[in-house]
Amino acid sequence: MEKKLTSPTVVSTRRRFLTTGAGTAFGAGLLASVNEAKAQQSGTIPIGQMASLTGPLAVDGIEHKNGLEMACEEINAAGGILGKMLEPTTLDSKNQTAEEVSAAARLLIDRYASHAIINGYNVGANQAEYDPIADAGIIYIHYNTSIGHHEAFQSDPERYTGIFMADPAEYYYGVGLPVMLASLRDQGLWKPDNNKIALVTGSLPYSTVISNAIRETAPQYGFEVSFEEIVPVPTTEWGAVLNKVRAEQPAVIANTHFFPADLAQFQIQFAENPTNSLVYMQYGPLLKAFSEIAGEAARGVMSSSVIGILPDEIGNAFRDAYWARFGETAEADPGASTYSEMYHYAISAALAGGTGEPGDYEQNRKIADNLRRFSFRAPFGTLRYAKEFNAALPYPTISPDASLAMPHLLYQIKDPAAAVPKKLIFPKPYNEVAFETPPWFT
Amino acid sequence: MTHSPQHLLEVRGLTKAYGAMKATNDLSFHVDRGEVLGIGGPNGAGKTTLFDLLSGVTPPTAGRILFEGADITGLGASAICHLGISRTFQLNAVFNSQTVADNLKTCAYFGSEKRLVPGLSYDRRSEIRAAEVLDLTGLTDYADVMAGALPVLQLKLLMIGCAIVSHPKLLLLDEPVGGLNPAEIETCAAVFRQLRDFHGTTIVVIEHVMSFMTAFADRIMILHHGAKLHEGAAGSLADNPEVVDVFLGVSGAADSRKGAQAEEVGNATS
Amino acid sequence: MELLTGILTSTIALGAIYAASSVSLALLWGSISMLNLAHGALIVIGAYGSVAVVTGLGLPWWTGLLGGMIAGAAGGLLLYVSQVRWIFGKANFDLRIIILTMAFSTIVVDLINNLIGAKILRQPFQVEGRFVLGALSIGHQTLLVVCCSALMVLLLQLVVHKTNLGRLIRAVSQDITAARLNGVPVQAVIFQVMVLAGIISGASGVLLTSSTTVYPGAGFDPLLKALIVCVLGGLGSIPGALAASFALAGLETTVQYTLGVKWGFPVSLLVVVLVLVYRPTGLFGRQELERN
Amino acid sequence: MRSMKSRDLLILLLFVGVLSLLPALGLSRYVLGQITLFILWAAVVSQWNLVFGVAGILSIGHMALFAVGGYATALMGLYFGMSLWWTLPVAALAGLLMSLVMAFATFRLRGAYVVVVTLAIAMTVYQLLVTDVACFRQTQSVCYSFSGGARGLSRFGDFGFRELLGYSSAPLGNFYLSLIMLALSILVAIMVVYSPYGQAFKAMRDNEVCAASRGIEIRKYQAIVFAVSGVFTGLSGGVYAGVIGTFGPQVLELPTLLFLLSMMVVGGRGTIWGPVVGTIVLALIDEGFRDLAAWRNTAYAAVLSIILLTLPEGLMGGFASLRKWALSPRKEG
Repeated sequence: MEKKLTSPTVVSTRRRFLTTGAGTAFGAGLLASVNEAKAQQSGTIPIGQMASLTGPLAVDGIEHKNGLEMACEEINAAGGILGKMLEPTTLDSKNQTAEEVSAAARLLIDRYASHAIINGYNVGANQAEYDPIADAGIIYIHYNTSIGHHEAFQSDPERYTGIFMADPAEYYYGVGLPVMLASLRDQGLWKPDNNKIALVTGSLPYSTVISNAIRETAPQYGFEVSFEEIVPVPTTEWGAVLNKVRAEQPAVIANTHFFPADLAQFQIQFAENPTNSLVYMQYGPLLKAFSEIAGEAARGVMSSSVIGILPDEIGNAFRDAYWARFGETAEADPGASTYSEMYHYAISAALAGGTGEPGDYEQNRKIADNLRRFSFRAPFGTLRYAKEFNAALPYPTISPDASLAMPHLLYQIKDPAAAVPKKLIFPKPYNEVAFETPPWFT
Repeated sequence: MTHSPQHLLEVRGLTKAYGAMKATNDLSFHVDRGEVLGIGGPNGAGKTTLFDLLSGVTPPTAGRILFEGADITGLGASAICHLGISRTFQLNAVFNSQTVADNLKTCAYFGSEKRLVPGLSYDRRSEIRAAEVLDLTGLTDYADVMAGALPVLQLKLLMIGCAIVSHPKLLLLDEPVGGLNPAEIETCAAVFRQLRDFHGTTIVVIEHVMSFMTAFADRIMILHHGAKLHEGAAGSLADNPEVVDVFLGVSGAADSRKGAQAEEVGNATS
Repeated sequence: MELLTGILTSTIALGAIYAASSVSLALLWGSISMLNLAHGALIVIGAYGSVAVVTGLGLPWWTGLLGGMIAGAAGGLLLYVSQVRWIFGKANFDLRIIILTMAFSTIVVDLINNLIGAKILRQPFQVEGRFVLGALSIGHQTLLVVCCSALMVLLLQLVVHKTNLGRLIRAVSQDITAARLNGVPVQAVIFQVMVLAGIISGASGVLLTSSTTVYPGAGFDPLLKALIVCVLGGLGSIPGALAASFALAGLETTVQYTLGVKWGFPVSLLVVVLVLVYRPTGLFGRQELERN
Repeated sequence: MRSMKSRDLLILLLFVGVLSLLPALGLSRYVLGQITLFILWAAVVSQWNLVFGVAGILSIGHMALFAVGGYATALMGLYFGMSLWWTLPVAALAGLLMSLVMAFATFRLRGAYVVVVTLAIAMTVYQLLVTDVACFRQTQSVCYSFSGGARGLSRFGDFGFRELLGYSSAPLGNFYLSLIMLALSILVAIMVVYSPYGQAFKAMRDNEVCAASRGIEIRKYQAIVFAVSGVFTGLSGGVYAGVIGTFGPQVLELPTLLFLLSMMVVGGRGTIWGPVVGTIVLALIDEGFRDLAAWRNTAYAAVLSIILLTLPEGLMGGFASLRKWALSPRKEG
């Protein structure tokens, strides 16, 4: 896969630089020659990925890498894309800052000549990687879960036509929560003492956007955000927040700070002296780590996801295959996303007559059109890109048709000690079990 | 208190306390123009603290310092330097990462007057003064040597040079010849004599080398526990039994009488 | 009243944790003038040591603390062997050690990431239950952490003031050249100080993560807090670090309860900066007599 | 001294000349982008070195000056739609003001206290930024805070190279702008170091009490060195924001601070060329290890440790002793 630098022209270039004695020139020259060697076509299709292989977000980054590799292996075993084999390369986007992510993107384009970038999420990238990728014209699919994608795409749909977000923006989580709460209330499953929502917001854009959306949407469904507290990331000592929340006696506590470990501490400390409030937490409780740390206290906590594997034939089959490949401690959900993105791309590219290298705008445009035209049934629902945003939309919050969107899934932790502690309780037709009043209610 | 502008420096009731310990205790004395005052005393007598107070390195707890009749108590070190009081330090206190010439230029430029907005290069006068001092101290051959790499004698000379290049009216020398051999002491002494005789600089000197002190100073003051133990003409030391007792010892007294080279009491930091 | 007890219990819990994590930093600064940015790495090593002993070997939960101490000692030893012994007393030690210890922690975090995995683990050094007395309600875990921290600080004080090693440490911290001239085996003392600091950091790692979680980056935040605490207390002063721990914890908690959680850390940082503007050597710093 | 100054100016001329020819090698956008980034880091580190290396004030929170500069540019671009060129003076001013805050906070502090307090200031700015989530402006469906919070700011405009040179050559514009910034930064460093100001700074570093007693007003010159460094660090922050196209609180995170600090210490603090050499070397190491993926940080940290363990004065100090060693036998023979 990696070519050694043995061609005589390269060596003589290096010597020439050495004799000039200027360190920079030498270094840059070396890098340049490396790029030439790497970018040579080798009859395979290079596929790139930027994922956190180190740093605090590596837990998910490793699953993103696994999902991509699993898809490539399967596709290659089935004959590749029109006979050409896929060759995935994952670069470390470390802490997912704008510089790290855009540097990795440029490297994937220039050095690996990637025909497509199939990503998980990079939270801090801030769309900084869009421009280098748009300049190269290649396909970029990610699930950054950011409303920023919509704005960036709409600012120049022509230029960003090959850039897709494979899940609904975080904003819809906030919009969806009051919808789901209202549904529980209206079905008579839950009888709230009041209409108060206590909102705890982590100081990350993801959390902030969701909290803002909850605050805006709540009144439409008869709720009111009566208390709000912003916490730094990370937060482990929740005493101050919980004391203030308890004084409110709210019907719902929504915590959008999404680190599983911090949320587990929140739940442990809440369970020590609980109020009659539903506890909804963003993302963290979906991971097994949350239930492992919080233990019994986790029972009854709710969380939601738009990229959760559905408990149906396709979803279960995928989870089993994933665990067979990477062991049962692996989290299948993040892997499912890059896996599905890759399949969707491969099919669209095959139908377009092949992949497009950087600079091949025409071919990539065909693939982008196919991605928008054909939907793909993924383990987490239907992967379909809305034309006006180049992004997936949620069901039922936005799209009333489950076959055109990704279901926004509400989970409740049923058995913290089980292999899969969370169970789907909303929406139809995916729900497996019914909502239960949390054990701490009196 | 009478106003006495004839004294260049007048110190009244100067006290510096560190907690309960008084490093300088209600000390009063004066120095006249053109005079050389020697200060002696055992380690910990408060000699260096006195210099720290006079040069503005530390503020006094009580008392007043008058220079040319003006109250300079509590002024900062740089302001006092600009008024014309310049001091040396016991330990190696030069700017190690600058050359000898640059050391002198820096001291000349910043020491001789308050620079509101310094220029981007040294003025002519500072360069002339630096050259003069190079000549006076015999450091011309070392002009481009880094100060940190100087031999002991040249280092001492540079320290003295830095103190005098700003043309101070009052020079405070803190153990200027400690650790030097007799020949080297003579080299330094020659510089001091030239300062006193040709430049009219007033000098206060702390020294343990009694032979040097008695030969050079006009008057001598002995400190003990931060207070004045003795003050008088250079030859008068051995006549005060208290001084002999706490400070000189018998052999020291003999030495001071003879004017020969004394055993160094010690140049450790007090 | 509820507010007051809330603030009080939070302060005690937080202060104990701050104290536990900052004394070893104070020890290293006070004895060998080393600003140890690998402190966070030692904390993490200790936390994983406890997990290895309890979750890995299946020993009872309370052995976790011992596991953390042993792992921390190994970490301190490694730090000594790989870095400190080569440059101690050499040019720019104070500055170089800052970046070297930073490099050391990068390597530690990477090793954990790559060999153990980035997964978040539960600290097994835990007890259930609550202690209730009227309006006062404290978790047994909090009490355990407070007691262990107090015990640890007490033991450290005993070591420093009552043992032969302590005497040598004090000799080295007062004047290294003099100590060396008087026949103190300086390198051996530094070695022991490093191991001692490792043990304390390791143990504090176990205590810290028992109220949070174990993951590779778990030491970063405590490092920052410990630095602030040590500076506020006066670098190198163990009693100062203790006082500052509780002062800072009290301030932070009060701000969290009154102004809002997000202001807790920035406000206490600002107060520390302001305190130092007026007291340049911290609350308990040695006022050194500058002599030239 | 004058000859040293001319020598350094000559080296600067050659250095900038060589760098300005780099794009002629037909570098890929990636390489050019990375070189641009490191040129800007070198500019920052050169200015940081004035405070940290030349004046010996161990401020490791210097990125706070960089951050306010970058934010000044990004905010002006975003809220007033100003051309980023016009925001640069504001960035410089912001850097200046922040530097005076730093100078005031560290006036009476020494050594490790300076290290921790400057770090604390940088962390305070960081914390205030990441917890800034109050709704300030609304676009379609999303609410943004004034400073952009942890997300940072983006889409605040650029220096116009894209319209001027077209999509494909825009990186060239950014490259040359950054190069000018670096040249300016080094030029300032040279002018300062060889002027009475530089001598006063070094005097303060070498012996503060003695410097005061030689008529150097310590606080005034501390403030001056912070101010000079602040102006150009703030300016670099502004240029950086425009060149990278996004600016967030990540520049204040400890790993970033220490990465830049290590460039200075590895190169050799207090020297003109140390920061530049350190940046080049660490940039090459960092890029060279990119293929090691998960082990990249370890490899980088290991190499950094070896350099620091063997060269107390950094690479420039190493060069100096090497030259001394190479020259000395010839003199004898």
